[in-house]
Order: sequence, then C-alpha cells, then structure tokens
Amino acid sequence: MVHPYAVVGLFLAIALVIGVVPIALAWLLSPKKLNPRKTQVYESGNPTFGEAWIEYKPQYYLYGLAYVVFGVEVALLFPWALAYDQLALFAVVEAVIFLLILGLGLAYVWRKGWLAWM
Amino acid sequence: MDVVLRTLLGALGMALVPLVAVVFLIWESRKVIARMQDRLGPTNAGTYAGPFALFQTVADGIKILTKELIIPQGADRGVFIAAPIVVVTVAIAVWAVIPLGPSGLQVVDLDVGAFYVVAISSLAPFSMIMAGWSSRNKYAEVGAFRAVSQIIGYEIPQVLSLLVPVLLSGSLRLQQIIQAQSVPFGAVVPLAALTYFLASVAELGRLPFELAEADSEIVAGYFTEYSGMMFGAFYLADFINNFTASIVFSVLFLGGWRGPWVDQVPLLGTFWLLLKAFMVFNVLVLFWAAMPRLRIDQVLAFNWKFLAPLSIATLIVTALVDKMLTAMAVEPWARSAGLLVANLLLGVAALVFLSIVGRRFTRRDTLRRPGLPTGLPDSDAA
Amino acid sequence: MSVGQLTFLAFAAFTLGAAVRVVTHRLVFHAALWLIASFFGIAAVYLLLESPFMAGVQLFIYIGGVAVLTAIAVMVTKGMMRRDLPTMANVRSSALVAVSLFLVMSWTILQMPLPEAPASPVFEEGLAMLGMALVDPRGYLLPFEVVSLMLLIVLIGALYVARER
Amino acid sequence: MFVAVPLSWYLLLGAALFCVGVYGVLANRNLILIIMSIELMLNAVVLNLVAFARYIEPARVTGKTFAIVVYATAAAEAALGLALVIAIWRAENTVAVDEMDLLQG
Repeated sequence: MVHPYAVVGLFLAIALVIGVVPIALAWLLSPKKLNPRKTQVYESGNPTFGEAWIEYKPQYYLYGLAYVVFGVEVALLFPWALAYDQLALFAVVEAVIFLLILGLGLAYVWRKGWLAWM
Repeated sequence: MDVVLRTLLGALGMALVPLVAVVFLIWESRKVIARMQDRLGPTNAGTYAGPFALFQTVADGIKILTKELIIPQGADRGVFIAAPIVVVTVAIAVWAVIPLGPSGLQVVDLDVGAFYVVAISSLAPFSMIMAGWSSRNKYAEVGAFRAVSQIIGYEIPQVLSLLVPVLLSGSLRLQQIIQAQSVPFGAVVPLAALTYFLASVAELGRLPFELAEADSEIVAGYFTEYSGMMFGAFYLADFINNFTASIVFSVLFLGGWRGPWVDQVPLLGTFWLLLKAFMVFNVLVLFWAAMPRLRIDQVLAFNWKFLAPLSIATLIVTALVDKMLTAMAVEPWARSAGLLVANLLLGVAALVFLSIVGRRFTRRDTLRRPGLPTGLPDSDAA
Repeated sequence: MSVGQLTFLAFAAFTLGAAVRVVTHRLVFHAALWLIASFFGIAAVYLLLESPFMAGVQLFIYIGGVAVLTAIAVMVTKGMMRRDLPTMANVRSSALVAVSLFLVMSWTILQMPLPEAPASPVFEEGLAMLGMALVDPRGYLLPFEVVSLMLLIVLIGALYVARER
Repeated sequence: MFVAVPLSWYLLLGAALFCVGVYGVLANRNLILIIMSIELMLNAVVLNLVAFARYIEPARVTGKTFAIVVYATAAAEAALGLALVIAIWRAENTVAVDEMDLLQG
C-alpha cells in the first residue's frame, strides 16, 4: 500500500503536469511573430500612459488583515470541531466564548467604521 | 510495483475527470445562458461540431492552442508564465480527495480531507496576484487587488460554514461526512448550506460578485494581458473551480453519492453525485446569466457585515443546540428537526435584522444628501 | 540512503534555496514569491513528519494569509520595488554572524543525544485529542482563550494603525 | 514507517532556516524584507516544535499546542508589523529602516 501523503504528492505532480502541458504545447504550435506594437500594454485602445507599478490605496490591505486574523481563529477551531462529539456542553461553551471574543472585535471595528470602504 | 502502477493510473484518471467534465459543462452553460438571453448559443451553422455542436469546446480548444502567446513589454516574464500554470494546478489539485463513489472511486481518503480542500483552495488568490502584478498593467493590478480583498475575505464565512458539517459528522474525512448524512445536512442546517453556497459563489468570482474580472470596468481584471492558451488556462481553471465547488457543496450538504439503490449498485453513487453537482452548477450558471454586478464596497460589506457574522452565529447556534439535544438524549430525527428549527429561527432573525438596518441606512443617506438617489458611494470604487 | 531520506533532502534543499532567494533577491515582490515557495517546502516537510494538520495550517494561514498580505504590502508601497542592495561590508558582517550562529547551533544539535527514528506510529485521533486538550481547563484552555484575546487586540490595533484617516 | 530520518536532520534544517532569517534581518534595510525574514525565523521555530512533537511524544499534544500558538503569534506579528509599515509609508514615504526619524519629532 502506498502512503496517503505520497499519493497526494503524486497527485500534485500530475496536476502540475496538466498545468504545464497545454501551455508548452501552445508554445510549440503557435506562431511567434512579435513586434513592439503587438506587445504594448493594453489600455482600452489608448496609448499606454505612465507606469503601472504605482502606489495603490492601502484600503485593500485592511481586508487582507482581517482575513489573516479570522483565518487563524478558524484554523484553531478545526481540532475543536473534530472533537465535538466527545465534548461536554461546558467545553462547547468555551469555544463559543472563543468565537464571541473575536465577534466582539468585528463589532467594534464595524461600529468605528474602520471596515467601511473609503 | 503493481500497487504503485494502479495508484498512478487512478490518480491520472481522477485528474482527467474535471477536464473531461468541463468540456461538456462549458458547452452546457453557453447553451443555457444563450437561451436565457433569447439566443441559440453554439450551433453547427458554420462548421460541424457534433450533434447540437456538442464538441464546440474541443474545437475552441484546438483553435486556442494555435494562437500566439503574447507577453507584454515590461512584464515580469517568469511570473507571467507561471501564473496560469499555478491556477490550473491548484484547480486540479483539489480532486485528490473528491469522493466520486462509495469506495475506491477516490484517489485518497485523507484523514484531513475537508481541511485539504480549504488549504488548497486558499492558494488560488495568490496566482491572481502573480498574474496581476506581472502583467504591469493598471487594469490587471486593480483586478488583482479586488481579487485579494474579495476572494480571501469570503473564505472566512465559507470555512466557518464548512465547520458545521465537520462538527455534525465528527470527521474531516469526506467519506465519513457523506456516511453521516442519512438526512442531508442541507436539510438539517440550511443556513450553513446557504452561507457556504453564497461564499462559494463569491470565491469563484461569479456574478454578482464578479469584481476581479469585471469586463465592463477593468477589461478582464487580472488576466487582461493574457492571450492564447495562457488565457485559456484561466478560462479552464475558472470552469474547473465552478465544477469542483458544485461537487464539494454536494458532498458537504447534499449527501454526496448517497441516493436510492446505491447499496446494490455502487456505481450508481457516482451518477447521483454528478447529478447533484450538475444541478448546483446550473444554479451558478443561472446566477451568471441573471445577476447584475455589485460594487466593490457592497461586496466587501456583504461579507464582513453580513455573511461572516451570520456564519459565526450559525456555528454557535448549531453547536449549542446540538449539544443540548444530545444531552436530552432525543431520537436522531428529533435532533435533526431541532437543528432545522434553530436554523430557520436564526435565518428569520437575520432577515429581520437586515431589514431594520437597511431601512435605517436608507433614511440616513436620504437625510444626508437629499438631492441624490440613495446608496451612491462617496467616491468611485476603484 | 533510503527513499525517505532522499525525499527529505530534496524538500530541505528546496526550502533552504527558496529562503536564501528571499533574503538576497533584488526585487521585493520576487522575494515575497520565494517566501511562498519556502513556506510550501516547509509544508511538505510537515507531511514527512506526518502532521497533515500543520501542513494544512501552513498553506491556509501562511501562504493564503501572511504571504498574500506581504505581497499586498509590497504592491501598496511602490517606492521600494527595487531595493538597494546592502553594502559589501554589511553583507560580510551579517553573513559572518549568521554562519557562526549556525555553526554553534549545529554543534549543539550534533552533541545532543537525539532519537534516530520517530517514537511510535501516529494514530488518527491525534487531531481530535488536540481539540479536546484545547478546551480542557486542565489542558490548554488558557492559551486557547489568550490566542483569541490576542487576535482581538491585533484586529483592533492593526486596523487602527493602518486605516485611512 | 514513512520516513526514517534522524531527528537531528530536522533540527539542522530548522537551524539553517533560522540563520537565513537572521542574515535577512541584519543585512536588509527594507522593513518589509525584515518582516519576511522574521517570518522565516518563526517558521524554523515551529518546524523544530513539530519535529520534537513527532519524535519525542507523539501520543501527547503539548508540542502541537505550542506550535499552533506560535503560529497564531507569528501571523499576528506579520499582520501588525505590516500595518505599521503601511502607516509609516503613509507618513514618511519610506520603508527603509535607516531613513526613519519619526521619534526625532
């Protein structure tokens, strides 16, 4: 019997091959007649204006941050959900407190308007 | 050596399932959307592509293989080429744990199967960042930013609702989650199923949450600059993800391969699962055809101010009610009924809350800017 | 050398190579991508240690969360896209510190009497046991709730610091 | 047995990773790169914890609990650190550590 994790590794390798093959095949089959006009950056038909790697609003960062915080919480809940059958009501209440503490944080930042789109 | 060979062939076969299915599903969704828009969709008008133009997708695939791969000036070539490869790899990798049938019809029944699905699909936004950043195009970068803030955010309600079936079945193995569903979890905890489904739609970037590739605003979002097969890879991965999400939803909430006469004919289980997944997939297609697009601030607010709190509340209510019912040692059917009632009550409470808050916000906006129609954003949502 | 040992060495080489690219690459965004590669290598090592949950957490929190967050931070602060390479003297002294630290550590590790093979086969209820211990008052209830409090503080504090004014 | 590798190999890998992180913190002046290097160091620590847990007492959960708490702390550290970087970027328009003089008033 092959070890399950080895099978997963094998499957990931197969998935990678499936990702690479079509593009490699297209690279072999497709014409290669590039010219500077063809490789211009697309901006809805207008001439390219300025640099694309400019500064963006940090607003997007806030949502990523909220994701990381809640992601850690959710990951910690997985073992608890798995053990749920063997837990007493008391232990479930503790996990509920765990959830509520962070729910409180969400309510606070909501109330303060820090999650509002600017 | 025989075992290794059999494993290899099994894995290869399973990895090809989504590819084959997608060929049919692309055709099917094009037909459905066309009919909803009073068109015919793919037909045999120009060239013959099988009965009902069934193999139109194959023809498109062959065509796209011969199209030129254009890499724009100033692009980060290595990352630009890697992004479509990563997106397809991630889309297919999930299939390692998908249980297509009662036994044997699964590559590996991993002991952390449900967590594997979550972990692998959390890699998807990162390929969008790669694509958006390496294109060196403003539209692509805005698309990548939108993808990141939207798609990773919706993972929270998705995973919180996924915890509900895990909690009820007491296992992360997808086979055991299916075994535990003598009543499908969708009928026991409909609210968790609903939040999971909505979060999946947002995660897939389907309308009404199609902000990362909003074609009337930012051309095609993070894959604006891609052409030929590299564009095809994003298109393919999009459909594979839709199909995978339908299957995972069927496994978690609709009983997976369970159905009549599966005990006698195990292969029938595959049919039931694919039928269920097909129906879920078609709901996604109907969304696609019928929905308008939301604004970015609405999408983000819907997640953080409605779906995430609601999924937290669902998890808490389900855990507490189930534990209390178990403590009272009620019959299994009474336990399911109790959970259903609790879920429905919570759903009603959420709707009442939503309508009150909505009315208040509408009134506030009208007071603040009497001349404007309600609900306009303060600035353009970029 | 067995297949297992070769696998370990391959993963270790991949992880370390990616880590070295993180600290030496000229483009900050590429450094972030190499960081993801390095995290992925560590996840593979966790699978060798038969800790699939830790590997999943590595993908879910680190690659899906922290690394993506780093990439956003790089994209938002465009001014330092292409970093200035450190001066030669700086590189030399830093490398000296790092290498000597490694030598001390590896000497200590090789001195210690350490087990050659894993203690006993892992059994499947390990994760459920972890879940029970996390909500057991005689187990690790306190760290569990403290983590929740810490996350609350981070959520509020970081949003306060980074929000638009 | 899946992989029979001596424990010391894992510890050496952890030590090497940690030292790469130390180099990154010392040699770079870009704050984001310094945070990335700290993440590498914390990962090395967690790797050690998981390896010890597997080799010394797999029947108990002490090692895993430690690892998970370190994980949560590391993620929190990255989120907060990068938030500070962004706040400094907005105030000073730099992410280089030696150009920061916020405390000089």
